[in-house]
Amino acid sequence: MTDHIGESPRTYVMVWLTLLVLLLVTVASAYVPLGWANTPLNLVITVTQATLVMFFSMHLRSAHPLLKVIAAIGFFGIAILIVLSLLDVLTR
Amino acid sequence: MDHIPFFPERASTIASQIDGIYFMWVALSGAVALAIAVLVVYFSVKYHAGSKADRRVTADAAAQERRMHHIEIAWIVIPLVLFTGMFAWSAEVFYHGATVPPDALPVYVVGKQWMWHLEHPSGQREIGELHVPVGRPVELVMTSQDVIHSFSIPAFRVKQDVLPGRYTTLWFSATRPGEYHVFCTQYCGTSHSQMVGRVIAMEPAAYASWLSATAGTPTMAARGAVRFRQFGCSGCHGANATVRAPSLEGLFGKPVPLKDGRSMIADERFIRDSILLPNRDVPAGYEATMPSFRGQIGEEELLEIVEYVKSIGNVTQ
Amino acid sequence: MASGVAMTAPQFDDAEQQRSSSNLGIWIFLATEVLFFGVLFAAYSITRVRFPDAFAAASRATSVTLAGINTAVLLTSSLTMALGVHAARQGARRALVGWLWLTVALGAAFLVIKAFEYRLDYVEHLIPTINFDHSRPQADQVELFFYMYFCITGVHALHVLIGIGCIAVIAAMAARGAFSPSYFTPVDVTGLYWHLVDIIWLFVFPMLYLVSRS
Amino acid sequence: MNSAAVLHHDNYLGAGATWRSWLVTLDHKRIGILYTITITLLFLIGGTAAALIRLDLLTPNSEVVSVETYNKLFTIHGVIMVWFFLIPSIPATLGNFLVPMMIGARDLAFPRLNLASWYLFVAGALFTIYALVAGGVDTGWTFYTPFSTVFSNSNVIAAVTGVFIAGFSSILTGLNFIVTTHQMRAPGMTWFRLPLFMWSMYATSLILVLATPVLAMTLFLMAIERAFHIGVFDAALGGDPLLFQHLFWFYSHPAVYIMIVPAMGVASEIIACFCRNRIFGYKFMAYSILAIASFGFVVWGHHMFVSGQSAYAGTVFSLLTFLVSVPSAVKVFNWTATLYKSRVRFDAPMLYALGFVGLFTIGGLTGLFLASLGLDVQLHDTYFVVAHFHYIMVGGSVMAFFGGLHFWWPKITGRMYPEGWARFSALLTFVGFNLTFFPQFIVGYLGMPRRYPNYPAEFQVWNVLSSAGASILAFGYALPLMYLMWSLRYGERAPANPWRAKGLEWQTSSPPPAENFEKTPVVTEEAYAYSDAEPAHG
Repeated sequence: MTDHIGESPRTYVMVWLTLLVLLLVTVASAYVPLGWANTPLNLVITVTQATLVMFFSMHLRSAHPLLKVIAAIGFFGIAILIVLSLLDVLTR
Repeated sequence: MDHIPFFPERASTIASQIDGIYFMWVALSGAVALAIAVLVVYFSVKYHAGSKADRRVTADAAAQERRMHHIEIAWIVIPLVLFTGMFAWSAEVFYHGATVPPDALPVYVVGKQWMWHLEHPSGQREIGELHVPVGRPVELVMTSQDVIHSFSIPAFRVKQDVLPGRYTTLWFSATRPGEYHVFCTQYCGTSHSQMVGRVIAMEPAAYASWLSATAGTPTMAARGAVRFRQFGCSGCHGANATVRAPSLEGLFGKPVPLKDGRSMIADERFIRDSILLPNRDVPAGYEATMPSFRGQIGEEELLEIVEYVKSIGNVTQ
Repeated sequence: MASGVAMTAPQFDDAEQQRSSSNLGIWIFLATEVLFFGVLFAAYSITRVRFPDAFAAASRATSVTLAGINTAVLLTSSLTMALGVHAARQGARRALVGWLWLTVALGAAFLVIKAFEYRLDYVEHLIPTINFDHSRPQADQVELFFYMYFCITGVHALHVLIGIGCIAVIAAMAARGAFSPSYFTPVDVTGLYWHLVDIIWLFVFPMLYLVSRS
Repeated sequence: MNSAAVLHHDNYLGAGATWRSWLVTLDHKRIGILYTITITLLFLIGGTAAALIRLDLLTPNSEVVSVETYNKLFTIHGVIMVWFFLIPSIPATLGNFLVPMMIGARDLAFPRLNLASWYLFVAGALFTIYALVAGGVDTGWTFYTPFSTVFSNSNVIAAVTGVFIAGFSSILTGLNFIVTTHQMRAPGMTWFRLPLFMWSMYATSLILVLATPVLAMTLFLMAIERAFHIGVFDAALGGDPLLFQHLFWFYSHPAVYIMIVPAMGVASEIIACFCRNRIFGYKFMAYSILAIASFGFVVWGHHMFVSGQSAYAGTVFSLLTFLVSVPSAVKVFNWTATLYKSRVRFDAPMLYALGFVGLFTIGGLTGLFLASLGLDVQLHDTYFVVAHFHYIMVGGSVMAFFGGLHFWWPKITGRMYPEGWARFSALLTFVGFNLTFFPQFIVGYLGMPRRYPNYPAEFQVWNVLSSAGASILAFGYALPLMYLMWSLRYGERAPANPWRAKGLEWQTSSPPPAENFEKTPVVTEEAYAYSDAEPAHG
């Protein structure tokens, strides 16, 4: 279940640099007038960042599939909560 | 007590439709419950531990397995089909109940702990009582001054929560003259169970004479017109206004294009929100300069202004 | 335990079973954390959908600079934590202790910057019920934004604080030689928690600070 | 098997009788007993409130208690029964005792966490009882805003703090069970050899873990809003009171499955054992438990059909609700089919289990009435709803809980309960229950709203019937309490496997040794491998 090996320090540093670059991109993109697309773009970048942290820093990449499911299930639950609540709020 | 009631009075057009679904479920679930009970009893007797019933099963395990799968799939699919049908039927009735007929007679309702305040467009105000004509759709436009209430008339099979900060509506068309219970069905505090009232459904002629007997107060729209000046609305929205604000004549029920490209229908809710949250949905061509009247205006005054805007909306139609 | 050898609890067959149980347990716990914060995000999102303009205006009143720096600080602390876990796996005790204290320092820096940010909010009269300025346009809805802002960042800061405490304890244990390459589950588990706190912030940042900056 | 003859000090009960040995125990079996004692006390509090409610409803005008007191009584009843009795009932007592035993483990994966769960539960219960007794709470168990945040003058914050704390107990128990099920199964115990009770515990744990955080945070937001007079549920600021209802029911609908799914597991064990038959459609039963647990998360809006929720959302939630009812129907059919070509015996656990099937069937079928959009308009917030969920939670869950308690009583205590009294109280409960709650369906369709101490006189006859039934039901619940206590001392000593049941928990002595099994069992056959050739038990 947990036979993760971990990553090399080099990988951690690379991931960290990527995360910082993505941070700059997301901040910069927020100042570009894209209309409705700003927020989705920010969220896509955030999800990418979160995935990087989970896959590398949290060793999910080499983890048992069960852990991947559990890692996703919380986000999935919240997605259901938000989507079905919005279904009401937006169609009232 | 002269008789034991098994079934509520049926006094509106939608009541029989809802009863139809009810009886269908009573029949279906009665049949299912009975079938299960009969089977349980039958098996219990036949296969009682000491009995000599035939318990042999086929030696062919695969055939046995297949047969079981067929049974399982049958009792997944049959309920599914049945449920889908019942869903469609009950949804259809629900939509019928949720769609207010255009010719409905409006009555405005404000719920507060622990009474119902009702106001007719022609000016009559009632507390805990609602006079309505038989044979004509009546629309209740409802809001709450404090907590969530719910307006329920079991004999009409209607019920709708009444929320603070928002208008909800329900409609019915009474079919039988009489007096019927009104209950608050959303728990609202200490005297929740005393927040009751009655609907008095009357023959059209009797209703007309009730109207004229209780006439004399100014109409809601007239009172709304007074409020309209009193709160200073006319200063900007009136005929002689110098400030650039949208004219409200002929507005009601029409689509309003908004500054951000959306479009909304100018219904009761829109008018209410425009008074209390004026900067949220700004009409195209205007600036967000109107102050909010939140906290300065009571629910009943607000409804009178809505009715006034409604009345000048219909004038130019 | 000081020898750094795992004590297998009696209910487990072996150290491996114990380790994978802890790992599974912490991941389930992290899923519940996601749901905790998710409620706040749901409440925020649904209110924002109803008042997009007010929320946009409110978001522009937050300090994107401080929050941006804070994001970088937290990402860096995540790196130091990951390197700490790596050191634990290698059995490098000094490096482990060093990385852990560095993580604590970065976490503390995050909280200090956060405090400056809150002070700024106070100066600008943005704190609901305490000194909120009701003269601004759509004040009620802007206040709702700041209510959610303080709920979300406050609960997050609490998690950072708890994380700092845990890491400090782990660092002290590590200094005493409590861990070895065959047993460092507490380091691993604390690390996972810390990364999750980081991930939550990755969502907080754009959702609260980057609304309608253009 | 002669292990019944083990010496007293060899079993887990003999490991020490001091208070300390119980209060710091890490043994899942003892923690299960701690829970049993705690929730029994809480059940008595909730039950007393129910008795007073039924007494007051004998007459149309609230004559026994004031309306304020009535409102506090139904709040006490709801809060205690939901969070401090039903939710922990089967999982924390029987579940705690049986989960490790059924999979052949020595304990749960995290025994300390398990004990911590119990302490959290007690702390939460004390908080809430304090709130309910010191002045009381009058919001109802649903805590709807803005009543709870702005208008109620009662101890709302203390009460929800208790619920909040108890929520962590739920989460930790669920987490513990999930990890245990994944990690601690004995050799040969594959997923599809798990008894259905294990499947039900696993599914329940998933719900506990995934839903409870949402409740905790929602109540947190609500308490903040009450304390600081600002929040997103407050319509006066443009907030949305329906948002609270969405968040609340996102938890509270799955919470219903936390209460009923374990009961399904218990019933499956008992029915299989007393039919001496494999559960019909075992895999379908396992899948349907998982289906119920997961679909349960997308149906919450059916509590809000007349709340002001949009009609579109209502439609979607109604359809999804019908879908979740299919697996429940499948379960009822499968239990019935298990009787086919079986060798049924009617010991008390079986009577309880059959009672469960009957009451759950009625509860489930009336749920379909409520899922129907148009019809729900008439039924919502009436006694029809009250009757429906009592059929599920009390008729279903409590019936199964009592059945399970009798079934595993010999294993837990090493003593047999008195069979005659047990059969009698099973029947009494069934009759009393139906008399109490069936009239409420009728008075509900007539339109009688819930939470009404005063009601129109024409509803009285049904209320009198219901209160009469409640007094019978009270006996049905009080009797087992008495004779089970009696049996602790005077009951016949139980053999290791009095029911000749399958399942690992029956392969060890009664009561089991502290480490459950002398040596880790190896599983070689499927669950419920009752063989036809066995002679009937005399």
